[in-house]
Amino acid sequence: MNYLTNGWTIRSWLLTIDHKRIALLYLGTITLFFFLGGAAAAAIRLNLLTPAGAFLSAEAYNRMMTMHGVIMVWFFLVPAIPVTMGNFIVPLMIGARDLAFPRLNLMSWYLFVIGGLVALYGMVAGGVDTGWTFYAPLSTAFSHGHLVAVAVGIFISGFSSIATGLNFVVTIHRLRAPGLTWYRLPLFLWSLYATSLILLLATPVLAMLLILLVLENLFHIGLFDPTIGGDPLLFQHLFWFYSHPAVYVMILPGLGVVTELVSAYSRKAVFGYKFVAWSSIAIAVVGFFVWGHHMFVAGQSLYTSLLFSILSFLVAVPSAIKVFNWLATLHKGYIRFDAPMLYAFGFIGLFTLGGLTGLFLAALAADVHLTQTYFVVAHFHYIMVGGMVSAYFGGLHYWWPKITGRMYPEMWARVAAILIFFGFNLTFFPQFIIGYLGMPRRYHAYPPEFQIFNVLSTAGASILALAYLLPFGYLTWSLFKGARAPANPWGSPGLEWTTQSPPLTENFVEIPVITEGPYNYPPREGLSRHG
Amino acid sequence: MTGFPYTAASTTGAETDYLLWAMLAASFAVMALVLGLLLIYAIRYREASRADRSNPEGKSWVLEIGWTSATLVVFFGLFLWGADLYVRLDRVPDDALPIYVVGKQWMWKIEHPDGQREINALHVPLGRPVELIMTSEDVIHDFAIPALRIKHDVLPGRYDTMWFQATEAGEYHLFCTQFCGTDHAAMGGMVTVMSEADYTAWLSSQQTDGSLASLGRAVYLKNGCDGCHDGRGTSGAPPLASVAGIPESSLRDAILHPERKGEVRMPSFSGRIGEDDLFKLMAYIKSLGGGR
Amino acid sequence: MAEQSLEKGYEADTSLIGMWLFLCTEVLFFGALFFAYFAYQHLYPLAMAEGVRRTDLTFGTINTVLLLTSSLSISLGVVQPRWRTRGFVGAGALGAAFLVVKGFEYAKDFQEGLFPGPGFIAVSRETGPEHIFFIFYFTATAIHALHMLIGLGLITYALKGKGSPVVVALYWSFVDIVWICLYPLLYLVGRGAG
Amino acid sequence: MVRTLFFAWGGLLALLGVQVGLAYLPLGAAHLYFALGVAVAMASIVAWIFMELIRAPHLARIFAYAGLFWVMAMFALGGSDYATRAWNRAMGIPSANQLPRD
Repeated sequence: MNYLTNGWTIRSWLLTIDHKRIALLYLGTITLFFFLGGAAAAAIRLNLLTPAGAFLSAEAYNRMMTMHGVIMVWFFLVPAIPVTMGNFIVPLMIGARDLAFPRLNLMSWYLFVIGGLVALYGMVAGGVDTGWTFYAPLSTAFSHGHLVAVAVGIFISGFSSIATGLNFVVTIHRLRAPGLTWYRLPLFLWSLYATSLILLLATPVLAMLLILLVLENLFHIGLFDPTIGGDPLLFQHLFWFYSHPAVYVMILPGLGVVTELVSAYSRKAVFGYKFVAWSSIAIAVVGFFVWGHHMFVAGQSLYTSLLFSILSFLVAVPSAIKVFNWLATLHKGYIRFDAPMLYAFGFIGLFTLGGLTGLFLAALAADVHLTQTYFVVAHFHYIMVGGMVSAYFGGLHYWWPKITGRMYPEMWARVAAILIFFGFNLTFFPQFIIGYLGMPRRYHAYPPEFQIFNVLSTAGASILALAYLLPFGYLTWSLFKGARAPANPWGSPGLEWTTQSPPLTENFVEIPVITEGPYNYPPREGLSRHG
Repeated sequence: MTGFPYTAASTTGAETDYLLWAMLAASFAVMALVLGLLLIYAIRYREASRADRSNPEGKSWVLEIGWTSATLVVFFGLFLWGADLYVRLDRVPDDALPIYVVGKQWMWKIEHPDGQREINALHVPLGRPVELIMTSEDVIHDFAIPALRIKHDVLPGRYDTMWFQATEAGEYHLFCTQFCGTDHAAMGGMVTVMSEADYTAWLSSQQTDGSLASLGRAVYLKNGCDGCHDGRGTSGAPPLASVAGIPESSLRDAILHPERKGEVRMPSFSGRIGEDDLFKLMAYIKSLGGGR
Repeated sequence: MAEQSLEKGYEADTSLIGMWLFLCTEVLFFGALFFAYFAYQHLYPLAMAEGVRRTDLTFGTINTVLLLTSSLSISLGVVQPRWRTRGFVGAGALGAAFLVVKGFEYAKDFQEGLFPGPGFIAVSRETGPEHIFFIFYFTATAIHALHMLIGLGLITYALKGKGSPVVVALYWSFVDIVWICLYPLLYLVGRGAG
Repeated sequence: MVRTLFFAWGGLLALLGVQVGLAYLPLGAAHLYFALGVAVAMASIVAWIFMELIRAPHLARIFAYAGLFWVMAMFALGGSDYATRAWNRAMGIPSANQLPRD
């Protein structure tokens, strides 16, 4: 008897307020959007095979590139880990029956789906040709796509993020099991708490900006129209005030998942617990003060650019602290190379490279040369795809037995992890080079001397696309044919591993009382693998 | 391959390259450290190995303070280096040759002070600072020359300036790097850096209907500016020679939107003078003050 | 649920904290609009002052008094359980009055051609883009009025005994705070000789 | 408690009067800061007394102040761009009366 078999009617799924079922509903929606965005990316890479960009017309390329951006940012990366693993694991990790506001949680899924459908309508009906950044005055006076539909779609899905953020913050504060102090919380919860803070504080600014954008588009009231006194930089300020913290929303849960994986698969407590915990909060707070580094060449005042440059260097320090602490955790550990650990190793390498190239863009003079080129594209893909998506797959595999009660096929999972790592590097490393050489972003055609690197990148993209299909395949297979999963297949000390897999609807028979910290592993001899 | 800027072809560009190579070296060192440690630990502490794992420490203030302060020091150094070069990039030398650039949806219109006009192409002399005074007629564009390691957004409704001093003759790519609509990819061309002699030869070979300043005089008269500004009038308008030294952006706002600064006696010329004519007027006003 | 100590007080506090957190997001939501106002106040002080001079101070002040009183009324309803219905009904009535007065003010504004866009009549050319003030004026008051409507819905919901009245009172008083910050920017700054 | 509510209400109306009065004094650019100062005072009265922030749970107070802190951060950093944009020589625009008169 578990939450899956507890009633299997359409109503029991569509009107459920069980955080575990809502997590599965989200998992399905997220996967759909991931493959939609991926299809747009495949079209872009195919088009860039030749300098003339023969596969897509200029108009179609612009709309495809915007669609890839909008779907990936708002409908996959921002929600991914918080709404799937977060929704499922947070109550289990803190010993609670459910989140603080279960009905709000279901509403957040419906808002996400409605927002997604409205945005999808906008894109299918004709798409938007402004890029996912919607800069004025191009988006307000010179674009002739379905901007209003896409903006309304994102606006609605924004409230789904706010609802999820609100739920997590209140739950982690108020519904912890007796004895579970803040410093006994698993670090995945610290990173989700920091993510929720950003979701709560940044998304409203995006909501207001989208209202102004739609008003400007419908009534041409001239707020961002420079010919009648409007200031285009105001749009950029408000946009990046949301969008930079949003990229920390995307990566922070990944940092949390990797901290859990590194500790679980080296059977060792996380090194420097307090530093890793508070570095998540530091990233969330300082992440709000750095948005100006997107506007170094946009005509922002010189003195403000200096201020934002120093703050952007500061925000990189907590991430460095996390990487060093992971390495110190591995020291003197018992490292096992299961699939999630391969994803974690890939994450550490790629996230570090992504972070370092971010420093290139924070240094003012270097940014003048590198911004708006493929160097920036490679930088954020290293962190988003190399970092965030690897952590998403790592976490998905790590908690798969707990979510579905089935074990995934280990060999296939390792093959997929390695294939994804190499496909990714072949896709995005060449982009650093053509970025330094000056190939601009969002070009559907380019000078012939950049072709060799684009061909390499497209080859890599095809490997990556195939590699992403593998987990989809064998995980679905494991739902029916996978081995039955024990309560604690990895021998991890987390609270979620003390219940059965898949858990009961009410999670725990009775609420546990916590007496010691989150990462104390039983002595080495007492445990066999696959328990 | 022409236009392939492995080495920077401008004074500030060379310095930007030094910063980029230094950061690359630092990143290479950090990556070597991280990947090295990952590899060592993966082999040494794999589950089956017999390595000694006695008394593993859970935390160590020395290590934490150590690597945090190390990163802070390195980052602060990189910030200073980048900021110093950025400020120098922002200060235009006074003897720079002004070239006027108007970006419009999907082409660059360039005007030289002596009246030569170019579309999607720019000819500049070697070894002399050149200042680009840029504006846009519709959306935000970005005038980018990767070989010279410079770019700057070109916003409608205001002037943005950028300068460089080329050090190597040759042909380099010019791109628009701020997304501006359908033919964003087609909006570019070639920047040709020539020796001083070739440059003057090229200038004279171009057909021109008078220097910008003379054309500016025509715009000045056509719009009746002389009524107040010739000093005869009683309207208290400043003689133009006295405002010649004011930067172009200030002149532009004073001409197009005087009312925004409380100047009620001068009518607003917004919408009555196009961007090209405004550049000519600027050149004319500046020529009255004996040039810069 | 038995063994988990979710007695009434703890759960009430949780919903209180949840509402304060939601109000935190609303502060950022309106904060973005105020940022746009302060940006244009810096760029075009004269144009914004001209805009303020063209709004109707009497309507604005009446509305402010109405809203302050309705916030008092709902707080009384929360503090004194026996005055609960009277407090909430009073707050709702005053809120409705606010919206009626706002309606008249909008009608007057439309006649004077203050709505930005093609119909906008710029009185004096000497001060720059006056319409920008009215973008802020109409957007802010429209979104505030929308929040008032949601507040009225919540009040009727609380009057029917469902939901927690304290949380509804918090939301209502917050909407009052938003108006307190809007009032000077729309009706006072720059109105005098300056 | 009821008495303090009425007392606070009286205070709010008084502050409103002060605010309107201040608007007609010739303060020039300072109008904005005086008017906002009074508005902040009124908002604090409503928040502390009407919304009982004083007796609210510790956490609620933190979230209230967090909202204010982040909005101030947006105004400070975003505002610094608008404030210092005119300092840069190229953007500098002298106001009309600074232009030399003949």
